[in-house]
Amino acid sequence: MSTTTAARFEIKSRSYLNPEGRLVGTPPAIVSDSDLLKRLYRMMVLVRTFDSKAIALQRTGQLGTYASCLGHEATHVAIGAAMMPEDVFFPMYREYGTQLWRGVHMEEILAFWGGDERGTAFRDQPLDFPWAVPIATQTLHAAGAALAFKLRSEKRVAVTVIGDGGTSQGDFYEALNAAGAFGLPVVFVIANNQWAISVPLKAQTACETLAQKAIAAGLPGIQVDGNDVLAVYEAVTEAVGRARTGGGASVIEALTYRLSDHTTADDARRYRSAAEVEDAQKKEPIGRLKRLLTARKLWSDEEEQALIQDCQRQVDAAVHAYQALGKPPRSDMFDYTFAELPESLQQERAQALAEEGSHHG
Amino acid sequence: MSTTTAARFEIKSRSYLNPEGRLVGTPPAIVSDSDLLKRLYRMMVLVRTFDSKAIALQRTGQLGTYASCLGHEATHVAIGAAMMPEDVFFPMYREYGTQLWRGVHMEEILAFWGGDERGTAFRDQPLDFPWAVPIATQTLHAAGAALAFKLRSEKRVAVTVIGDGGTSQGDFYEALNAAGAFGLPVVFVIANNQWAISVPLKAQTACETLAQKAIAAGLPGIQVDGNDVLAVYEAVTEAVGRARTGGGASVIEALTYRLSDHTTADDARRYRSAAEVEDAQKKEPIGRLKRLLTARKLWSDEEEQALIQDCQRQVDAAVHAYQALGKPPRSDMFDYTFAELPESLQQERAQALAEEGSHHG
Amino acid sequence: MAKVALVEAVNLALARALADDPQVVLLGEDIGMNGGVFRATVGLQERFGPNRVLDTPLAESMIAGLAIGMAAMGMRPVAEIQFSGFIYPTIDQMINHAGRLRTRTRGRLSVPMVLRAPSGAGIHAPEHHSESNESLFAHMPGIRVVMPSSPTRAYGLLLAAIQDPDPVVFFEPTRLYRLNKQEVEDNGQPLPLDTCFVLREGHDLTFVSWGAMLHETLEAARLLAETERVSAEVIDLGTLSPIDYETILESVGRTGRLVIVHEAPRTAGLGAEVAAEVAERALYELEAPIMRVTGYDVVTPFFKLEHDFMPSVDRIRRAALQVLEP
Amino acid sequence: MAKVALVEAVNLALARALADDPQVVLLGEDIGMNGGVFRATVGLQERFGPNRVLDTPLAESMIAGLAIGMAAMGMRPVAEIQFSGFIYPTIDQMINHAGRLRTRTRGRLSVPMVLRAPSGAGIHAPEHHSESNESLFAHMPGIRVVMPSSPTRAYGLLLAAIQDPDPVVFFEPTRLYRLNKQEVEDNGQPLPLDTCFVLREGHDLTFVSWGAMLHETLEAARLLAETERVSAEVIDLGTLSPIDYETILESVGRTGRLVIVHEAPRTAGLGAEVAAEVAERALYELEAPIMRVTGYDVVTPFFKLEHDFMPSVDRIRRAALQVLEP
Ligand SMILES: Cc1ncc(C[n+]2csc(CCOP(=O)(O)OP(=O)(O)O)c2C)c(N)n1
Ligand SMILES: Cc1ncc(C[n+]2csc(CCOP(=O)(O)OP(=O)(O)O)c2C)c(N)n1
Ligand SMILES: [Mg+2]
Ligand SMILES: [Mg+2]
Repeated sequence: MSTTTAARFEIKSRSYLNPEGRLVGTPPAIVSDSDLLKRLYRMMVLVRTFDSKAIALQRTGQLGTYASCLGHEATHVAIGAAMMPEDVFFPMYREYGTQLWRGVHMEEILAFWGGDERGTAFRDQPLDFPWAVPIATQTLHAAGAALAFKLRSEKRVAVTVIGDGGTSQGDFYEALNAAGAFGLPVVFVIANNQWAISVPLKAQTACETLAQKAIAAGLPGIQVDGNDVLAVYEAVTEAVGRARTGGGASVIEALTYRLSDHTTADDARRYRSAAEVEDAQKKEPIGRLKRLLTARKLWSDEEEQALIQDCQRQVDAAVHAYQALGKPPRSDMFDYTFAELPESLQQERAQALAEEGSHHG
Repeated sequence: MSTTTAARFEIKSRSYLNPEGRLVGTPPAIVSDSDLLKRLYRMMVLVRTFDSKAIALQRTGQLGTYASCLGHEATHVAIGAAMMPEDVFFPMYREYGTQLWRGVHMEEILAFWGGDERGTAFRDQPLDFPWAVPIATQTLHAAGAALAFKLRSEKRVAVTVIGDGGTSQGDFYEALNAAGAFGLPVVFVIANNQWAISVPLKAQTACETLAQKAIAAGLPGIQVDGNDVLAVYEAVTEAVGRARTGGGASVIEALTYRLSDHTTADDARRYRSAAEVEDAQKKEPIGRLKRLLTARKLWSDEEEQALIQDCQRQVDAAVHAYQALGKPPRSDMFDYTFAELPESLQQERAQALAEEGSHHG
Repeated sequence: MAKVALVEAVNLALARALADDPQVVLLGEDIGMNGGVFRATVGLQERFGPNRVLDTPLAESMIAGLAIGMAAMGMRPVAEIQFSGFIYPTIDQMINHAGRLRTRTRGRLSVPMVLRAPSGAGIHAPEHHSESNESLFAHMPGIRVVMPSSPTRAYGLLLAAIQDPDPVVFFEPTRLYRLNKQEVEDNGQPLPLDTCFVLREGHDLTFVSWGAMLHETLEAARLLAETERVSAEVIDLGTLSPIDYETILESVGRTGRLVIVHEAPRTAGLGAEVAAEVAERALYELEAPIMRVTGYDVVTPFFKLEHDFMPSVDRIRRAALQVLEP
Repeated sequence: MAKVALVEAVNLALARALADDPQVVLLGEDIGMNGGVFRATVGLQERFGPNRVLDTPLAESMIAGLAIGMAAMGMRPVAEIQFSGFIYPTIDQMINHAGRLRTRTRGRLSVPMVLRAPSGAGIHAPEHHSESNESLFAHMPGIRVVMPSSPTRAYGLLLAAIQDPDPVVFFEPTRLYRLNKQEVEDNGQPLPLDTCFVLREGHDLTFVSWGAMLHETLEAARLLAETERVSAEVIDLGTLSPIDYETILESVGRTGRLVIVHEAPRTAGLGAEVAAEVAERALYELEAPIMRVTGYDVVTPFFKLEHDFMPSVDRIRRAALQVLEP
């Protein structure tokens, strides 16, 4: 025969909790785990409280440029919830929901954006990577960690998040391909928030879905409603489970929307319409989960009030801790460059400290 | 609905001329163009004659490391034939069939592998890029050239070739994605010869086909029998035509086999079985085209004899021209670094020439 | 003639080049409707259209590679890298192709592209946004490296870079983007790429610096004159590769003392190159050791410590006093 | 004790490290069944299995990135880059991550990886296979750069690089891979990464060089002694970053003359760094200009001209005579 079919692929898309907070189709098991649903909700509210406070700090000159996670809460928090403590997370730069779930502290996040390396020490989360600002580079670290797990026969999984813009980078593709070729326990979550700063998805790629990027590496790819915490949780749980049991890597595209400016240094009104944002606002993740909880009588106004107060308190405490940090010692700049400071750096260090001692810096 | 289908893809595979030289299915129009068929055949024989001579030169210390194209002749020659003169070709390093078709001279190819930049001057082919040894980098140049054509509304197409190993590089993927995003007139041909030096395809990627890499960029991808000159010619002609008329980029995976060592510096017996090579030998492209021509009474033993002699004569002439080249002047090393030599380089140049004049180099 | 800041001078030069030469095309991330994250390309897409000012997908190796292909086909692409720490993926394309397509085609093809990139610390930016990496590019044959230190020079040098028949990496010191305004005549006149600029004449010692550090260097020179009666010559390298050594050697020949100031880490920084060349060609004219005042050999710290990393006016002044010690 | 060539010494060190530490894993292109294109890893996959010696897909940024992830999880990956011109895609991962994961986690995570790569010309190799790019890596904070110049040093320095808690870029001069054999005791003993090696003692002038150029430098020193009665000290930098200046300064303090020899292009080459530091710290001890004998500022030519590009024994000798002129 002259023409045959060499391969066929299908990208599925999943969504259970619609913007109105109603369940559609057959929801996954998690829907009956009320405790987990409430924990997810609480964390989503906490992270949003934190987020708006961080923006306020930046606006008042108390923080550097800050990347908001507004609108991404379901995706980020569900990833954290679906991972095991011994797994390792490789973030980009706005996955505070995942990080808080895994034990990173709010004051550490603030310190990072406040220009202070001490924010990367993660005192209660020794395993996870710090933020990766150079887009897509972290996906290779995740694949590398997964390779270590596989070679050492550890039942651990590396999970990484990348943006829609990030999927255009060669590193992302190289990571996917390596994950496929080596059969690695790694999960790639694409947080498709429709924009890479000012570049809309359709200018980023000719692809209809980003999940289909998986096909180029021979990996399974799936699309989920990234504002539906149930769908994200289910997809990541499945992917992490598969990875842990030797089933290899997968790609999850979580469809969400960046409701904020790209960072506080950005003004999104320059390049996108208010109407589009308003529309996206209607699909945001926290309201819909609250509606589900409320409808199921799992959540009351009193609980909501208590939660808001609790979040506020936690955020305030974090802000105080951050503000109390002060400036790190000048010597810090040298002391983490190598395990042991080489001779030439000892000299530079001594000189720098001596100069600090003298009256001008 | 909770689960929907977001996208579906299919990779087709085409083959018309089977290893026995018999036509299968409905062959493309080119099959009735006897002249073209004969031109293709002649070029395939010429390039194979050249190839074995080049290997002989290397073995006798008259050439540096050389990358043979043995087994790739149908793919390479068909690409050349399907392109227009005003199109631009971006080779990797073994597409002599394409290059000879487009006016590159055999002595230029020899000069390149003989360590002489003058081989890259392409005196009768001013447009095409020289060989790209850093794997996959050329695919971005092709996309860039296509972008220039598009922006200037020129009806020209960029065509590039990459290997199976090359498809693992980020640059390749970035080129595909750019081609999709900008809708560029570029054709990516993957010469899948099953090996990247010692790395077999299955260790390179988990993909079932390499054509499916196209899906990650939203491009059409197709697989063809790369040893079937009809199938390659048809696919490239279609793709080039589509690109020329505003239809954008495409990816063609040509399935072939590297019958030789990777280069003359390699010994493939270290990593692959003789049986595998023997098997592949049965599917090589030149014999099958000859069988078709013979069966159709388009080719006689006399013509074959004449062709062999003619090829031998041409190759010998090229070898003589190459051998007569001698060493380039030392000044050449400087003179093409910038359009005009900066002061500091003028000094280095003068010094280098003065030292050459003095008794030791 | 309006007073403009450095970033506006860049914008003026880009607009001028777009207007004068239809082969000039800008490409980069967020340079179109958004006008660039530093606003260097603001208004240009509106004015010249989306076929002249292109937003690209997010991939730096791609940006460099596309520009090479375009340039080889006769265009004059001016590509923007968004922040200094994201230029590294271009290195392979720049060193393996941009800098050598001319030589590896015996002059048949060439790469008249410009790669614009921000450079340096001091603006309280996030991680990876404050690097100085000019020395990596200065080591690449076939590539010019340029860094302006004022609006006028930004305008003239950028025009020259765009008109240059070979690849130019053009670093823009972000700290100077809005620091001072200057009258810039938008006259389409390029400045030469083969000469340093003497920003201040003097006879006691020579400062060589480039980019944003000239700000501190000039201030140090002013203070030295004011408080120590030291007359310092200040040379702006301008084109960092190939270097115009004549100007430097002539100056050091007069002053006998050289202090080099740059922000990048010390080891294998470009200051070493200047010092080495002077130590070879003018050793007998030197009356004191050549000093380098540079960033330390550490990762550019997050912004709380960035000023502890960058050479301060005081460090520069003290180095000068040290080489002036009898 | 067998006499082995440099490439065999590399193989011995790799085997030793694989045997001694289960966290050591080799990865790279064609290093497994094929044993590496230069045969540096021959027999290792057979001996240690495919979980210790991994053939990777063809992607250098990936190789570096995977190694970083593995190293951060406590492994000791030793990654091979196949030829010198293909190391550039690793630069982003090396400078933005490998060299700074320790500082950007306050010591919580670290990257004890080795990136092995061939270096230099002189073996009649194809285009892009003959580059010398050590200076780019020497400019990166948090990364050690090492280049051995003999089988013994290759063995000891590679073991040290693998044991080092921080990233090391380990350049192997391909021209020396099979040039000379030496007795190498496979005793698992690392050599220090914080010191130069004095290969020849002398009192008239100091040569500083590294990698394959030491071959020509030692030959020049021998000729100078034989025909000119000049006693030249020859220092092998060994670890190119951070540099051990004590040894160099001590030597220049005695000889008063310094000639630096390297193969990489001159501008912003690592020779500049050595010259600059000496010109700052030992100017008053210098009795002659510091000379650099280097590759020219051109693209490494195809092999017909590679010996015209590389410093020859004669160029080195003449530079020495020049600094010795009264
Ligand atoms: C390699 C690199 N290039 C450019 C940037 C500048 N930059 C920061 S975020 C961003 C857009 C990222 O978009 P996306 O991947 O969709 O993630 P999002 O910010 O939307 O979550 C860009 C271009 C960067 N950080 N790294
Ligand atoms: C960036 C880069 N890395 C490594 C190499 C060394 N190398 C040359 S050819 C080759 C294998 C290429 O395999 P493939 O892409 O399948 O092409 P083929 O040689 O089989 O035609 C390798 C690894 C290179 N030339 N460039
Ligand atoms: Mg996005
Ligand atoms: Mg192949």
